[in-house]
Order: sequence, then C-alpha cells, then structure tokens
Amino acid sequence: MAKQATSNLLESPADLEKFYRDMHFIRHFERYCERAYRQGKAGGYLHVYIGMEALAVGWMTRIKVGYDYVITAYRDHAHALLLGSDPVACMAEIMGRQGGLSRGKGGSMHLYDIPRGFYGGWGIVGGHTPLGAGLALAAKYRKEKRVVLNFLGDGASNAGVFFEALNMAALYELPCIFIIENNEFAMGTRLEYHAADTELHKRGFPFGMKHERVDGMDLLQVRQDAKRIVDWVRENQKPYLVEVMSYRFSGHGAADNDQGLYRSKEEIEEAKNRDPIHLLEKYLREHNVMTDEKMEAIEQETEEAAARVFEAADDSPHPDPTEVYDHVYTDMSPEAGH
Amino acid sequence: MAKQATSNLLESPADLEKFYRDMHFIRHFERYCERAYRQGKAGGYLHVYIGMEALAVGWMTRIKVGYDYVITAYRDHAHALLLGSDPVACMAEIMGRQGGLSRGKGGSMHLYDIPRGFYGGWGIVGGHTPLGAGLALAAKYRKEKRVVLNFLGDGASNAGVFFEALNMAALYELPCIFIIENNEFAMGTRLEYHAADTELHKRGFPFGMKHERVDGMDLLQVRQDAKRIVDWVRENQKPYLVEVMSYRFSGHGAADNDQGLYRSKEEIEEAKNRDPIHLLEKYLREHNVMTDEKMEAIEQETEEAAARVFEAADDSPHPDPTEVYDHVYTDMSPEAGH
Amino acid sequence: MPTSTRVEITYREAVRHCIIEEMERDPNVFIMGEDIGRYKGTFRVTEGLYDRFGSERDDFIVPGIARRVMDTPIVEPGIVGMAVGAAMAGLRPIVEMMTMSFSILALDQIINHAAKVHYMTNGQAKVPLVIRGPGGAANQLSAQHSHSLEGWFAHVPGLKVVAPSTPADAKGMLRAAIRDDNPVIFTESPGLYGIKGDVPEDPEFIVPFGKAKVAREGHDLTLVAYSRMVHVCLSVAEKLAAKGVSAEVVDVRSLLPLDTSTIYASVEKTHRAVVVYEDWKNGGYGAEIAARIAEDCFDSLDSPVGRVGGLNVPMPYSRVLELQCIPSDDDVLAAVDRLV
Amino acid sequence: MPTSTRVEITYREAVRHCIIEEMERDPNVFIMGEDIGRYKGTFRVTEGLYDRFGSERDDFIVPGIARRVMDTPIVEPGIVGMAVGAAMAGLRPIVEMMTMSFSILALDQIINHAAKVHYMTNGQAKVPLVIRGPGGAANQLSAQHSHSLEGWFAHVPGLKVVAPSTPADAKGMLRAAIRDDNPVIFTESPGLYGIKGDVPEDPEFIVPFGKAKVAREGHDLTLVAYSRMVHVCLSVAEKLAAKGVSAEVVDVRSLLPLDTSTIYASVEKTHRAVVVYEDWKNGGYGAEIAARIAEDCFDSLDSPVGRVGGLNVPMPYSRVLELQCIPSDDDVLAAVDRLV
Ligand SMILES: Cc1ncc(C[n+]2csc(CCOP(=O)(O)OP(=O)(O)O)c2C)c(N)n1
Ligand SMILES: Cc1ncc(C[n+]2csc(CCOP(=O)(O)OP(=O)(O)O)c2C)c(N)n1
Ligand SMILES: [Mg+2]
Ligand SMILES: [Mg+2]
Repeated sequence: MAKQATSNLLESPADLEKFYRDMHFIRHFERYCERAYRQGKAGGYLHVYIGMEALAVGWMTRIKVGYDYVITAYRDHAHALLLGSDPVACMAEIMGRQGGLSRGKGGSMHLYDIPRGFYGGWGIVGGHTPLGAGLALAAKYRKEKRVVLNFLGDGASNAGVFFEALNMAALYELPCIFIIENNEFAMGTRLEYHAADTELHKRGFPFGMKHERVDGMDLLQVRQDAKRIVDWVRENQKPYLVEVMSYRFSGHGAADNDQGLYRSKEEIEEAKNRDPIHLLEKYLREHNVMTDEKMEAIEQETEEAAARVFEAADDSPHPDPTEVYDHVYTDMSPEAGH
Repeated sequence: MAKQATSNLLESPADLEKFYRDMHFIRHFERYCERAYRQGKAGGYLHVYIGMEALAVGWMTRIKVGYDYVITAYRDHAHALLLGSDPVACMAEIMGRQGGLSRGKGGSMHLYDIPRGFYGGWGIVGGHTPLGAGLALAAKYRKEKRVVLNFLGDGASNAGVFFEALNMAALYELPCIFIIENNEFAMGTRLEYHAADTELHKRGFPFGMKHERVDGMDLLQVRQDAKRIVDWVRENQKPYLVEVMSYRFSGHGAADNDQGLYRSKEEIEEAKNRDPIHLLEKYLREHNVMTDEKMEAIEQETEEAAARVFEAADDSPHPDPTEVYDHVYTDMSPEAGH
Repeated sequence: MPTSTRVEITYREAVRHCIIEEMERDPNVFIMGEDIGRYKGTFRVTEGLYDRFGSERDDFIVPGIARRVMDTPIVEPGIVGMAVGAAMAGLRPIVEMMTMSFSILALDQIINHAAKVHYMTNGQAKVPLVIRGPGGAANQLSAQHSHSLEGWFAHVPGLKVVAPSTPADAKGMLRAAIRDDNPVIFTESPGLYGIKGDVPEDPEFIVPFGKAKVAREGHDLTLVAYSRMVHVCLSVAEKLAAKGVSAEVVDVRSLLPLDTSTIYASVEKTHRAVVVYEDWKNGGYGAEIAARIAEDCFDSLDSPVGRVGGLNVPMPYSRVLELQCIPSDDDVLAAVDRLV
Repeated sequence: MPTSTRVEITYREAVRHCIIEEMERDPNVFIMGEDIGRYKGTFRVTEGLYDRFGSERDDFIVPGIARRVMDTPIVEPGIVGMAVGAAMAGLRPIVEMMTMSFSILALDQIINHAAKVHYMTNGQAKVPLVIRGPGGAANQLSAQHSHSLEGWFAHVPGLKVVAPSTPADAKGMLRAAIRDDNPVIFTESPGLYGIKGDVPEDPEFIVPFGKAKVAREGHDLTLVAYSRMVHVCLSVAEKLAAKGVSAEVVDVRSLLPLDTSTIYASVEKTHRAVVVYEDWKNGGYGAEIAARIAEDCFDSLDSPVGRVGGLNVPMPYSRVLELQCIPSDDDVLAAVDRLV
C-alpha cells in the first residue's frame, strides 16, 4: 500500500491521478493513430502530440470547458480529447468514418467539437491565429468573460497573419492567449533556422502585449503558469503571448521517416529525460501520491482504453458516397456531378 | 551680402544649398502634381510628400545612387526625383504620358527607374517590403556591398508580410534598412488607432534586429542618423529597422477632401512649426549660410523649374492605344481583343 | 413581391441603408474594415454609421473604436480571419474591403477558412459573413487596384457570390447576404455607386440569390452580364433597337448559385448569346457561363456563343490605355456583329 | 528535335535533374523554399541539392542556410516577395511551394507583384521567377491541401502557366521555365512524381511553351486534358478503343500561353470534344478551353463540348468521399457516352 501522500502537494491526489491518466491516454491514443496510419486506416497528414502532453493537459485543465474557446492547428488530437470529445468520435474522424466528429470530412488535421468550444483543427500554418482573435472578439462584443486559448506552432509564429492578429488583439484588448507550442521544430526545420531570434515570446513586445516563455514539460509548473495567465486574461480582458517550451518526440507527421536529417538520436534521448510523463511520475513517487504498481496499472488501463477506442472507431462504417455534397452550404447543395 | 558662414557647420554651404533647393523643388513638384490632379491631367490615386521632404532628402543623399537599391510604396515622387530621375519623365508618368518613366503604364503610384536603382513605386500597402529584402538578398548572393533602402508607411508596418520580411532579413543577415516613414496617419486612421504600440521601431526587436526611432523633420539630424545607419549596414551587412518621425501636411491623397474627420486645423498648424523647410531655413539663417533674399530666390527658381517640368510633361503626348499590349511579357503578346 | 413604397436612392445609399437596417434589427450584425468608422469609408458607403452606432460610451470596444463599426489596421488577412472567428462564435460580421482588389491578400482566409469550415465540421460551425466592397476598374487606379475577382470567388464551393447592378438589387441582395448563414462575396462597382433607382422601403425587402433577371426583353439575341456591364448591355440594346435588332439583356446578379434556367430560357428564345464581363477575358467567369450555354443550349444556338471581356493585360494607368481595356458599348456591338 | 540519348527516369528525377543542370549552368539560378535543403523537400524533389551546392564554407548565406538551396521559414508571401525582389535585381529564383495549395497565401505577391512589374515599368524590370510544386489532390490531404490552382493563375496576364504530364515534358518545360524572363507557374502533381518515362539527356533539351501535344491519335472524339488527367484520358482512350471508339488525346501542357490550334485541329478532325480537369468543375480553366472550342469550332461540332471536372465541394478527408471528387476513368467515360 502507498504511504500517506505528503501534505505539501500542489494538487489534490485525485486531480493528480486524473492528469496522469489523461497524459497516458493521450500518448496511447496517439500511438494508435500511428498504428492506424501504418495499417492504412488513416491517410493524409497525421501529426501526434507525443512528448507534448503536459502542455495541453496543463492549459486545458485551467479553462472553463464548454464556455471558453479553444483553437489550434493540425496537431489537434490532444486538445479535442481534453475538452471531453468522445475519443471514439475523434479516432473515427482520424480514420475518416461516419462515427467521426465530422463524419470523416475533416480528418486528423481538422477535428472540431463546437459544443465543447473546440474550434479546430486547421491545416494552414498560422492561418487560424486571427480566427482565435475573432473568437475573442465575439466574446468581448457580447460582454462575456470568456478566454480563448489560441495554440500555434513555433514555425507558425513566423507567419505574417499571426502578427496581424497580435496587433489587433492588443489594439482591441481581446481576451486571447496566444500559446506558441515551441517543440523546437517546424517539420524538418530547427528553430534557429526559421526564427531570427529563437525567443519567440518576444513577438508580443512590439504590441505592448504581456509575453513570456514558460515550461511545457513539468505538468505542475505548466498548471501553475496556466492558471496565473488564464486568470489574468479573464480578469483584465487583454491578450497574452506565451511561449511554452516543449519537444516533439515523434516525427513531424506519421510519414516523417527520416528524422536523421534534422536531429540526432542522442538529442531525442536527451530530450526524453524531460519526458512529461516521467517528470510527473517522479513527482508522484517523491510525494507518495502513487505507487509504481498503480502507475503501471494506469498505464495499462489507458492502453486498453485506447485499444478499445481504436476497435470501436474501426467498426464505424465509411461515409456513404452521397454524403459528399452534404454541408457545403447550410441551405443549398452545390451543383452536382463531374 | 551674406555674412561669413559660421565655421562649425555640419555640412558644406554648397551641400546645404543643394539640399535646400531639393526640398523646395520637391514641394513645388508635388504642388504641381496636385494641380495636375485638379485639372484632370492626373487621375487615380495620387499621394504627395509635402511635409516629409527632409526624410527622403536626408536618407537618399546618404546612399550610392545607381549602386544601392531603393524601393517604396505609392508615395514615391520624392524618391525618384532624388535618385536623379528626369523630373519631366516623372511628371509625365504622373500624367500618364508617353514621356513618362513607364510611358504612362504605371502612374503616380508606380514610378520606377531601374538604371538608377529605383525599384518603385508599389500600391499594395506593405506588399513591397519583402521585395526590398529580396533586392538585398540579390546583393548578398553576389557578395556585393550594396545597401537597400526599403521605405514603408506607419500603416504598412502592421502588414503581416512586413514581419515575414523582417524575420527573413534578420535570419539571412541581409543589408536592408527598413525605413518606416511615420507620418502619423494611415489614410484617415491615426497612428494610435491602427498600432497597438505606437513605437513602431519596436517591431525589429523580436528578430534581434537593431531598431530605433529617429527624427525626420530636421534635415541635418536626418542626414546624421542616415549616415550612421547606412554605414553600419553596409559595413556589417545586417538589417536595421528605423522609424522616422514625420508628419503629412497634405491629405492622404489628392482626393482626400475631408481631413477634418481625423485631425484638426490646429494640429496641422502646430505640426507646421516643424516644417522641414523652415527648420532648414532657420539653420541656414542662424549659421549665416544664406540670406533671406537668396532663400527667396531659390524658392522662386524651384517654383519656376517645377512649372517648366509641368509644362514639358503636359506637352508629352498620350500613349498610342496600341501600346496597351506592350510589355505584358518580355517575349510574347497576350491574346488580343475583347 | 409585396407592394411597398419605393424611394429613389443611389446604389451607395441602398447599400448603406441596408446595413443600417440590418444592424438595427440584429445586434449581432456589425461592420468592420479600414477607415469605415471615423473616416466614413473611402467611397463614403459607411457615412453616418460611426455616429449612429457609436454614440454612447458603451458602444466602444476600446476608446475610439466603435464596437459595431470597427475601424481596423490595413491587414486584410487578419481582418477576414478575425471576422471568420467572430462569425463561428455567433456574430454576423460585414467586412468592407476598401476595394475588392485587396481581397487578394485575404484569399487564404476566405477560401481555406471561411468557405470550408462548414464542410470540414460537417455542419457544426457556420460562417455568416459578408465581404463587400467595390470591385472592378474605376478611373486610372492602375494595375494593382482595378481587379475583378468575382470570377475567382465564384469558382469556390462554400462561397456565395453576387454582383447586383441596380440600387434595388443591391439593397435586396445585401439583405439576403447579411441574413445568409454562409460566407457571401458581395461585389459592388465603383462605377455604380452614383446611379439612382427606385428601391422598396420595406425593411424586409429581399432579393433572393440564384435568380437572374431579364433586365430588358428582346428576341433576336441575348446579352448576359452582371454588375456594371449590365448597364453597358442595356445601352447596347438601345443602340441595337435603333438598328432594328431586338436584344434581350439578362442580369445574372448571382454568380454562385447561378441561375442557368433564366439564361437558357432566353437563349432558347433568341438562339444567340453574348456574355459580357469586365474581368480579364481569358479565364474569367464569363467563360463558365459561355461554356454552359454552349453545352446545354447546343441545339438552340444559331451561332457560337460570343464573349466580351476585359483585355488580357494588367490595368494600365493612362486613361487612353485604360479605356482600351474595359469593355465598351462598341466592343459589345462588335461582338454582336460577329454573331448576326 | 535533336537526336540525343534518352534515359528512363521518374517525373521527380526529371524535375530534379533539370534544376541541377540549370544551377550548374547559370550561377544566378537558385532555389528556395520550405524544408528543401537539409530536409530534401517533403516530396524529395530537391534531394541531394543541399549537399551538392552547400559543400563549401562559402556556399552558405549564413551558417546552415545554403546560398543556392535556401531553406526558408513557412511564410509563402514573404518567400515569393523576396524572390520577386531578387529576380528584379538579376537573380533567377526557383521557389518550391511545398504544395501549390499554399500559393494561395502568396497570391498577392504573385499577381500584384511578380506578374505586373514588367508591365508597370514598361519593360524596365523583369521577373525571371519559377514557382513550382505539386498541385492537385493526393491521398486524403483534406480540404486545405488539395487545391488545383493552375486555372486561377492562367487567368492572370503577365504569368505563364504550365502543367506537364510526362517526365520528358517536365524536364523540357522546366528548363524553358527557368530560362524564361517572365514569372512561370510550373504545376507538378503528387500523383505524377513516381511515373517513369524516357527523357533526353541533352542538357539543352527544351520543350517550348505554347505547344500542345497529341498524346494519342484518334478520329472519333477528342479528349483535352493536362497534368495527371492526361493519364486518365489515355486510359479512357484505351477502354474506348476496346469498344471500337477511337479517341484522340490532346495534352495541353501549357495553359498560358494556350495552343488552341492543336486543340482546334483535333476537334475539327473528330467533331467532338470533352475537356477534362481535376479542379472544381465550376469556373475551372476547362471552362475557358470548352468555351473557346465551342465558339471557334462551332461549325465542326457534332455534339456539345463536354466537360469533366472535380466535384464542386471542398475536398473531404475520407478516401471514399475523396474518390468521389476526383475525376476518374468512369466519369470521363460517362461524359463520352453523353456525347456519342
Ligand atoms: C501555409 C502552409 N505552409 C506550409 C505548410 C506545410 N506544413 C505543415 S506543418 C508544417 C510545420 C509547422 O511547424 P510548427 O508551426 O512548428 O508546428 P508543429 O508541427 O511543430 O506542431 C509545415 C511546413 C502548411 N500546412 N501551411
Ligand atoms: C493591402 C491594401 N489595403 C488597403 C489599401 C488602401 N490604402 C492605400 S494607402 C493606405 C494608407 C497607408 O498608410 P501608411 O502606410 O501610413 O502610408 P502613408 O500613406 O501615410 O504614406 C491605404 C489604406 C492598399 N493600397 N493596399
Ligand atoms: Mg513546431
Ligand atoms: Mg502614414
């Protein structure tokens, strides 16, 4: 039996277990995505979140789910799962099935769950960042107190439209948190080859926007920073630019088979010393929150849960060919036929 | 007769006279442009440089004409004139005549004089800024020591593509000076309504680029700053972002008849206390470089010169209708006819 | 159509009145764009809106920026992107493009974001967004400011695209656009703002999309056009009438959806057609219309479907050259001559 | 054409070899784009270039960025704008678009800057620029990554637009593109990279623009296509032959300039035509080609000019749905059936 958890815990044991479970589940889910891709059950571009779990878990657990708005790029599975989207619907979407969040029309890069405040899921690098500012504008327009989490990649942070969004968000004082998920790579390009100054949070400075670089690997640290910043933005109704330092353990996408072109095996191993799951395990262990057996059990349970999700999604039928015309418009069909 | 010029002059009397003459000539030239517009001899959009003369004179007199590259937006008359473009060809272009720099194809917004290193003359706000970086890239690619003056407006400094250009110029260490002509307005929008932080030079900061705000009204100060910065960029072959503070005495364009919508008469009068021509006159007077009579004579000579330019341009015939197909391509004609 | 009083107003007023009426009706409708507030819009379409909707302290999003008549920086991609986000979250933005030429900068936002999200979400999110402004050539605005882009937009599934030619259609179709739950490209023309016409005062007056209009009846040939070119065609029809040729003019009005039945009915009656558009001839949307007529009315056609478009050159500045480029009465008359 | 040894290589290799040969020939030719250097390009077209042109210290513009194989940030507008500036100053950039879909972001730079400056300067400045990359659908890339944009580009005066379908044409036309003093849009297709064909080894082998090619001779009807759809048409022609119908296939290759004579000569021989393109059917460039055939071959046509295009929907992710969208053999066969 576990010893008594130490009393100076930063989070309740129940919460800690939940986060631990979530991180494991995400990682297993992503591994099943990669499997789906290898098996030809998923196609196109597919990007997993392995190594970055603490980032999404830390931030997404600090907002009001279903009230606040979340938007991100194509590396979007974790965000949907953490907002409570049905994992089977997520996986089915990734497999392009009827049971998917968008009945197979979107795919891995385009998950959406609007009732949960999840606005996607976008494939054009940087393209969604003004949309996030627009979500914040809507909230401010209606005099609500929502907060928007507007995630983007380090590579996306060079895109012109991102700077346009920063300026407008600052000019109009929109409650939008721009979160640069700095995983050190834009596809095969290392940070220092795409950004003239690698401290990306500085991009908030010219707009008088609060900005800082924070950690994205140590969940408890992430949770603290996230709370502080989400609270500040909700309270002050002004934007914030956060650069969260992380690392991409997997290839850029499921098809990225030649990682040696841009990083060494040693570098990956080195980065894995800060594997967010291990860091949390260390904490759980040191603070007697959880035994190793329990941790192993959770790891296994989440693996099995992900496996069940995979199977259930795979049972979902492909869309009917006639569905191709549905939802091009809200109120009419496009002209049909070739 | 003038007293002996004081000995602590910043510039030679001959140079000072030249600058004074240039500033007057530009102002008269622009007034004739406005007249051309009123008389229906010029059409479309036409933007004059009145009030900003010291800026262009100061910077353009610090580069190697015909070797260095210059590019700007649509408020481009002064830049062409200062590079030595034939004023009649400039005016004729503005009137859309055969004698124009582009035989009437470009117009006021699109002056070009490539042999003199003048690469335009562009109408899309912010759109030309990466082109300026590209000019610098060409120079660096060929291992030359050119410098590029890449002028843009305060309004243009919000455009996404400008930030993309900044990042690339810094990343590749290009000898490009981005010069924000901050005349406090973007059309009818005051600086503080379009820029979240009105210190626009800060936009260089996130890219580790040297950046500063300098004056654009006191010619001698402008010349000093320009020399220092041009020399630095030529020497170090790295980019620089300069925000030059100026003020637009005229309307945004020749058709801007309702300036009361965005500024008061008093504000304009106040700004005119720093009229660059008057500031230079004050210096010339205080340092005994020139008598009032001489100044008046120059003012009159340049007026007459501008008048002659106007007449000569107006004598130039309109293009022949058949010219419409010329130069769409270097080597073929587009398909003709309606 | 309900009988209702009509007033004579300009195209510009028709657009403005409709915006005001819809903003008064629905608090989620707002307008954003460059210099549209304090400066009243470069073409003065939004004159009066800033005062009307920015009269109380509460009406401002931050000091100086009216919440419902939002002045923006000059950042078309950012503006449209922001509008798309706001629309997804339930607002109904109208974006004024200072000129539609600048929408080129925002094409990614329009095509990849606005037009696709309803589909990509399988109907979860909608984008009730209107992008409007003057499209086409004016008077010596040169190569970068004289684009006709409606043909490009009409190529994009997920968008609706309209280009009304009269004040009444402008008002009725703009209302339809604002109430539409899909992104709508609403093309005005700088040359039309000043024209006058009778417009129903009924604040519910709507001209639905997807219905072309016979602007003038005739039986010898059909001229098919939209936006300002309708007026060129009407003038040509007048000239042809003097020569004893009776031309029917079909005002397409709505490019996407396109009302081919009205066009075909006319061609099946007249057996001859010329499609007229201001855009560059090669690859303009007139090609689509002509190709359809040629295919679907094959058996009715007595001569090939003619086309008149703008010259295939960047717009030159010189007025002499510019006038070469824009289709004129004479160009249409020449095309008719080739036909009959 | 000069007799010269030919080798069998893939389309991908044809593109790569041509780039290498031209870079070796002319020191002003260089290539820039996202992940094209160290990462060799996402479609591996630029494999080997970084090492070849970045082997000496002097070959780098800054450490890690090869001067002639320039890796860039993900900023399509900035990349193209920079290339336009470099081209005006005398270099000859080749810009790789990771996929042509992303060129939507750079349209302002392409259309307002690259395509117009030669005209606006009245010939003072030229822009010898090639923008190339895979265009069209691949395999479940979804709505934002599956665009066919060549039709839009072919609408723009000042651009040249080509879309070769074979390795030989790819190599010969890319050489023509690189040596052209005008901006050229060079569309490849992800579906073509792997196909093989005989390609002349002659480093001066050029396929000039503006010449269509009869890819297969026939006399009953003409199929007109470009890029990957040529292969669909060839396969259809094979199937039709089995049914005793002899189809001629015209490979347009060059959309702007367009070689109408070769197309018309074929239609005047066969009296029937179907234009096939992968782009959205409505408003695609196939409409222009069809409209021209219908107008200019009016008297030779025995039936209306058919068209086969992609479905008018954003590209869905599901493979089942995606396959609905892309024109297939069956779709072309059905169009032929409607005709004969
Ligand atoms: C405008 C645009 N250009 C290129 C691409 C291709 N692309 C997809 S992801 C990617 C890298 C983006 O890196 P980053 O923003 O750091 O996000 P990460 O993948 O690391 O999460 C690239 C180049 C794209 N999708 N959109
Ligand atoms: C992309 C784009 N949007 C809008 C315009 C219309 N426009 C022309 S000039 C201008 C104001 C630009 O102001 P600024 O950059 O400060 O330059 P200034 O006129 O003060 O020299 C605007 C909005 C344009 N030309 N291009
Ligand atoms: Mg990254
Ligand atoms: Mg300004």
